[in-house]
Amino acid sequence: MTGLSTPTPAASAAARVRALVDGRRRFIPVAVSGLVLVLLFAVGSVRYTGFAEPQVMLNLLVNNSFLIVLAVGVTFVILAGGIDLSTGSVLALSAMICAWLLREGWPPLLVIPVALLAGAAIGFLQGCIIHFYGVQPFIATLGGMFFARGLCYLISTESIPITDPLFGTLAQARVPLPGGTSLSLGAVVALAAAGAAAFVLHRTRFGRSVYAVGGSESSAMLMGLPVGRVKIGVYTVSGFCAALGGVLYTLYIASGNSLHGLGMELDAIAAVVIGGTLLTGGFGYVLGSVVGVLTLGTIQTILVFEGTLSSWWTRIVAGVLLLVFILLQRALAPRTVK
Amino acid sequence: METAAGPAVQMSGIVKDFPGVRALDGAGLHLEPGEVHALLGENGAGKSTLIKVLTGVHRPDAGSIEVGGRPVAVDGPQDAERHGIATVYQEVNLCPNLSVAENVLLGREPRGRFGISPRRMNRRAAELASGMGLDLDVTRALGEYPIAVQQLVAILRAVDLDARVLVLDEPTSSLDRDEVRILFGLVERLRSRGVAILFVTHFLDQVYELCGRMTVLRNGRPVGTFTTDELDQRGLVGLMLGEQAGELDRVEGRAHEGAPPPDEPPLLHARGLGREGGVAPYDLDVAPGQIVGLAGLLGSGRTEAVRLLFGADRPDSGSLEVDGRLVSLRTPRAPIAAGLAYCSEDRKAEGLVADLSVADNLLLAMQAARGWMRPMPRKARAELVERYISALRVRTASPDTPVGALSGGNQQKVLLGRWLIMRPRLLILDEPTRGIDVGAKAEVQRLVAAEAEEGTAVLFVSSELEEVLRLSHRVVVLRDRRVVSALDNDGGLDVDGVLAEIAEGGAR
Amino acid sequence: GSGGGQGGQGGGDDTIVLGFSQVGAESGWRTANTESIKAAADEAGIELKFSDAQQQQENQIQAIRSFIQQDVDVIAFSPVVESGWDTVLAEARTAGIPVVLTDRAVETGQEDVYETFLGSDFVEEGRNAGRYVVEEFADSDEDVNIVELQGTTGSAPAIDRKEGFAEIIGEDDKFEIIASQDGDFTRAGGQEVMQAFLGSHDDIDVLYAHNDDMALGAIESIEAAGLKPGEDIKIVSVDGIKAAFQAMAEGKINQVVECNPLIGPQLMDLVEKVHAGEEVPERVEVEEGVFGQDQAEEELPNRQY
Amino acid sequence: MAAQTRRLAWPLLVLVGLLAANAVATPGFFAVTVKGGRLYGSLVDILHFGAPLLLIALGMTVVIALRGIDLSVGAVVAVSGAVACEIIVAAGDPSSPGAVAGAVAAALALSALLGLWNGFLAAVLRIQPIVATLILMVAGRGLAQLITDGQITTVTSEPYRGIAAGSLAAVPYTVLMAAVTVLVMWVALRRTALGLFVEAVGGNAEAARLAGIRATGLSVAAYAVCGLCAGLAGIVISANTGSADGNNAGLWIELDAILAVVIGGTLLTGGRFSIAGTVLGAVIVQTLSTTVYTMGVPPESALVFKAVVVFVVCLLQSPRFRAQVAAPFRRGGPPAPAGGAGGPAPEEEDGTMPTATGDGRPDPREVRR
Ligand SMILES: Nc1ncnc2c1ncn2[C@@H]1O[C@H](COP(=O)(O)OP(=O)(O)OP(=O)(O)O)[C@@H](O)[C@H]1O
Ligand SMILES: Nc1ncnc2c1ncn2[C@@H]1O[C@H](COP(=O)(O)OP(=O)(O)OP(=O)(O)O)[C@@H](O)[C@H]1O
Ligand SMILES: [Mg+2]
Ligand SMILES: [Mg+2]
Repeated sequence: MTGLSTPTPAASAAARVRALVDGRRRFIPVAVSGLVLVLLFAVGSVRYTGFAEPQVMLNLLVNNSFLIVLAVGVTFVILAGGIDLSTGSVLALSAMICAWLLREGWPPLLVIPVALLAGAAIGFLQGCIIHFYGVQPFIATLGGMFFARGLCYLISTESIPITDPLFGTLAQARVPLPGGTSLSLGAVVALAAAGAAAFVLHRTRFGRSVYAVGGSESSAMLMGLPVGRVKIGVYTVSGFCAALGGVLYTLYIASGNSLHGLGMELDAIAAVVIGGTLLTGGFGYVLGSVVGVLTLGTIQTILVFEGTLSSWWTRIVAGVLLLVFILLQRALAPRTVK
Repeated sequence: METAAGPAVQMSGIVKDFPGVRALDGAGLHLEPGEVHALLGENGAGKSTLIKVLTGVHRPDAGSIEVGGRPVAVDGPQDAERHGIATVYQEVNLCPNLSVAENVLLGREPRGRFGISPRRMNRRAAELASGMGLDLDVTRALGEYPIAVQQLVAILRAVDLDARVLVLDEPTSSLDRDEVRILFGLVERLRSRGVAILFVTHFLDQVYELCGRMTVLRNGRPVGTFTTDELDQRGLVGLMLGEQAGELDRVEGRAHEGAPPPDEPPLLHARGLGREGGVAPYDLDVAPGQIVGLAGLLGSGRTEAVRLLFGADRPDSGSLEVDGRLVSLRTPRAPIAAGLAYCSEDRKAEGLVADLSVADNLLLAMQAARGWMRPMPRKARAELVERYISALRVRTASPDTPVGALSGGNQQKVLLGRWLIMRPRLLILDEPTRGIDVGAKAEVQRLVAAEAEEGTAVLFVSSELEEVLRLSHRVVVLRDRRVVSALDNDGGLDVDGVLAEIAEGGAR
Repeated sequence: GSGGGQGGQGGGDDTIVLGFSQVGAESGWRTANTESIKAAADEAGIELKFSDAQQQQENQIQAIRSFIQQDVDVIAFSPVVESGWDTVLAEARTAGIPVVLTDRAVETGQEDVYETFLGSDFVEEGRNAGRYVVEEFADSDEDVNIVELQGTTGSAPAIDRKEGFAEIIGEDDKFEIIASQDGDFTRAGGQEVMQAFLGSHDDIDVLYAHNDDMALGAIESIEAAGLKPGEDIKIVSVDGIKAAFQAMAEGKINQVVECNPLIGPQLMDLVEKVHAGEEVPERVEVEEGVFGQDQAEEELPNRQY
Repeated sequence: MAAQTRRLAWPLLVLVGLLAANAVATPGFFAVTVKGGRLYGSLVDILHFGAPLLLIALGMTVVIALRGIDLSVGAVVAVSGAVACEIIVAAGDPSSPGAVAGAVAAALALSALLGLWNGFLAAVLRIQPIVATLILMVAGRGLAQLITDGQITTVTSEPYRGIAAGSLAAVPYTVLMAAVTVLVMWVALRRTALGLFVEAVGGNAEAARLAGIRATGLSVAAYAVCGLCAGLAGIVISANTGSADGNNAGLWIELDAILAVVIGGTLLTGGRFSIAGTVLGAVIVQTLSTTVYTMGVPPESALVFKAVVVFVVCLLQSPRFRAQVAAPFRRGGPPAPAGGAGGPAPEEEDGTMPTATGDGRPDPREVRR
């Protein structure tokens, strides 16, 4: 009656398919990223013996568990229109705190919460600086990056090995899967974190507000959403995730070292963006970030399996694979991202 | 809802300073439960600012606010909602990346066992929409809808808040008469439930139809509060505009006299221009000095049609000739070079660069046409800016003020000025009078008519049929994204005639 | 021998498959190290699977895992950092693949996770540099002011070379390190930090650089300050790259403590022995020396990198 | 413009503070002498070593103003130095000015080309800038090492070394080069309409396109200029040590450059930019590292020190922070503010905050509390 009625579904099947795709437009980038990842993997399997084994695929998760957790945290921040450069350093700091406190004889069950708390606290402080004082996220978290890394150095410039039996047990713990394969505890935790994040983002008010703030901060404010809480919240989540990544990293590597996770913040951001999340905020999925991490992991695996590349060709090929991935993604999903 | 004793809202002595301007200077407001109250004033008078002070977006420099008889310090929109104040702001302030349903229900989503239930949310939003006579796919992203629909969604959101006070800042600027009817019905229902409604608009007819009392602001100062019975339209305009009111008389009635110019070869000659999923291929001729109005309902494709002409969207069929010469429509650059100008309907997203100054925004198109190598000489620049600011009566602290700090109507004037400065041969105006006050609207209409008189061809899109009829020599009617007919406006045409054409034209 | 039974390439014929995980290519020293290993593998008829970790431990762990997956005969690697290898080394042992470490050792709580370690002793290198300084200033009874250009903060060579040096000069308190900063192992870093040292101290007697590149950078700054490197300020550095010998021949560096990257032949020898199941010593030192200005001229042609 | 100068006042204050701290720690800090026909002293060092950073930050400013970002500048630095050095080494006579000029030209051309490539990916194919340039960031260093065969190539060419070591009227070439680039950028952006176009496209790309500005072309050009600047910085860095280090040259300089740009008040969200701010930002960043060296901050606390200074600079730029810091002093002082009328004091202090208009960024979209 108002002339606003949507056009009646066109008769032709083609139109119906288009309508179907249309309605799910926002999933296209993620779907395409997943597809390209599968392609990449398929090429690897054809090329290298031993590549297509189930355990190799699972190892992608095992080897990148901490990066998945990092990327999950960064997803929150990027969705809210911010950026977090401190994650790599916070990961190192968390690992460092674990190693240091264990060496000091703290009980492991106390050490882990302390490390997580420290990460969340750094994230919280960054969030406060960004929200209350209007400091640009890039700078605030760059400062946080220096700060966390600096704290690592202050704790110790030397590597601290972890000999705690509980950490050892956790590190060795394997969740058996059919076909003689298994996942490490870290990988399971990472998947759980991703699942929890997806739940929070899609099924809670906080999560939806994250998208809203990313879509338009001033609108979100005028819509009566708690913008401040959301902004501080996402950085806290990111800090927490980085610290959790650090704990997983200690399981993986059994030591704290002030040089751990150098440049990992960029890997995390790249993974998120590769997964189809827009850096301008408000658009993307946790699943995409996981796909992004697996993509980076697959590229790394291909490089390892190649086995003949010199150091510089390794880098060039890594860049080229990234390019191929992105171009394929672009070609397969035209006109989805404005 | 508690039965509040005393006024729903009482603001008095509000002062608000922005750098360089005192936006409010002792302004006040008295809202009773169960009344529809108009807030009036010319562009930049301080209406939106007063509203933002009420909802806590701006903190007043002085003055007091009482809600439901109790003094309050409103601390932001969230707090305002807690005090029972729901607001639709002037610019659409929603999240384009979220679905329509979410925009309506964000912050109070229905929850199921596993957190928010999208199913229930969509159902609820669809109910609300259809309750307002809207048939929308609520799962689609809001950004996919044109601005008018977005405005309706904003209203839906506010209405659903179930508030004691509903503030509507120019809710009807993008709507056509059917939507306005629905909105009015809704407002009436709320009013009878005892909700106090504050209504800002530049359509005075709507004020007299809907409101009981009105408060007039001028230059941030209160002029007074009147009932609609004690003050007629003319008197109201006089109060709003002050000494300039006399000018209004000149644009009452038809903007131009006499018949359209004699049949010249068309300046603009479009054949089969169309775009898949946009507007069906159409033909259009516009002669120099001719004003062609585009009429149609919301979403009928007017905007899409004119965007093709300008290369704002790339057409996938058809051709455009200007003066017999083929114009490439890959980007707007060739059409601009051929003398076309396009004033977009969405000034926030497609028109102005909010961070740049008024002067820079005014001169942007001209500078782009001159190329980067030839910056405008400082003096010529200042002169032009000065001329157009005063010609369009842009209220700004200085030409260097960022355009984003201007009131909505003044922003619209700047956008219009950008293209008038170009002295185009064909001016495409998409809703150019959206949100500008009565005085300025008359001014714009006069300007358009004057331009046409001097030989500029004009394509005029407006949701206000009266305006279209008053200005154009010819009216092109669109429906369901196709051109259905073209009518000569030679005296025999009236609003009802066009409405009939919109409703059933092309059915032949 | 090759464990596992997934039909990898290693088991069947008698070419040995060696998986080698390199730290990266962060310096000329490292590149020479890589080249030497590749050339030696070629020579020895060993099939080399090479993987570059780009200075990241997790990449290296991943590489070792994939070597296990690909069922190589022997795994060798230069650890990025010393700790954190227990898990993956245990995996290698379970798969029955022997591991040889190069360049630096790992700290581990477990026994027998690797067969042998072939590499330099960074602490000893630091001591050697210290011994030079002590010797050089043996006759002087004035205070000796030393500035130190450290390697990347937190890296093993930086920590060890600092420690070894401090241990020797600490024996006499006329030696004092008046400034010590991170020069990041690069020429640019060395140059910039040295310039700042020169600005804030005007009584520098000795420069100790944790690697040659930083020393070379520092020489630029010393010259720009109008001083003579090697005379006004004595310079001792570690590594022994060609450019450093060149500078030493020109009298700009006084002492170079060699840290030899050309371990390829020694490594292949060990790999063959390990593969054959022979006994190997737990630790094999790389052959390296200490060179002064008098040897520079004659040693220069022998420098390969 | 007044607002802009006012905004730069606080970073300037931090710079002055840093310099003063240095002067206290090192008595001769401000001394500038002439050594070997060239100005010499800590202040000159800051400018000399800060020149590459400044060059990169200038290019980055334009890219950022256009809502982009370029992570590959560090890699381009490495490539540029590698190309120049390899060509010089391969030349018959490395010391001939002709060979050096050719090498530098080739390196700069390649850098611009790499920038163009970034621009193509980011602006034409519309890949998000951060990943688009990440590709070159990863592959570029490999390319540089491929060119140098993984070695640090040393050149012994007087003219090439002269690029960094030489001076004109005692002013080091590097400083002159940076100054000239600043001037060229300023003229190109502020004396023509380019700056306006950049700000328009960065502020609202769609509006700029509809106004007839070639947004895509502009962005591509900006990336190319950024590449060129990085290439020039690469030459300076490489000439400084007379060597090309594919792995380490310009490592992490992209972060420092972005930091400099942002300290200078340019928003990462695009739009308005400030060249003067970028210059100031770059000088602050460089002074910061020099301070660490001269004051003898131990390497393990250097990063914390840097973080603290970065936070101080940022926080000082926030009016709200200034108000909060000032509040206790003001309240303690004898002329207490006339209370009563406008509510509690702290609220009044930040009363201008919500629209951020008090500080030169009057953007109604950024309504913030
Ligand atoms: N954020 C701001 N910063 C600076 N000045 C502002 C800001 N918001 C509004 N102003 C100024 O305050 C005055 C009042 O503006 P306001 O938006 O309240 O007018 P209005 O009555 O709503 O006009 P319109 O009918 O055009 O919407 C104008 O002069 C405007 O320039
Ligand atoms: N109810 C609706 N459902 C879906 N899409 C709609 C609806 N109404 C409008 N649209 C969108 O509107 C576009 C056409 O609107 P356009 O803006 O061209 O119309 P218009 O006549 O200019 O209307 P307006 O007055 O809103 O500017 C179509 O592309 C369509 O996607
Ligand atoms: Mg208004
Ligand atoms: Mg329209």
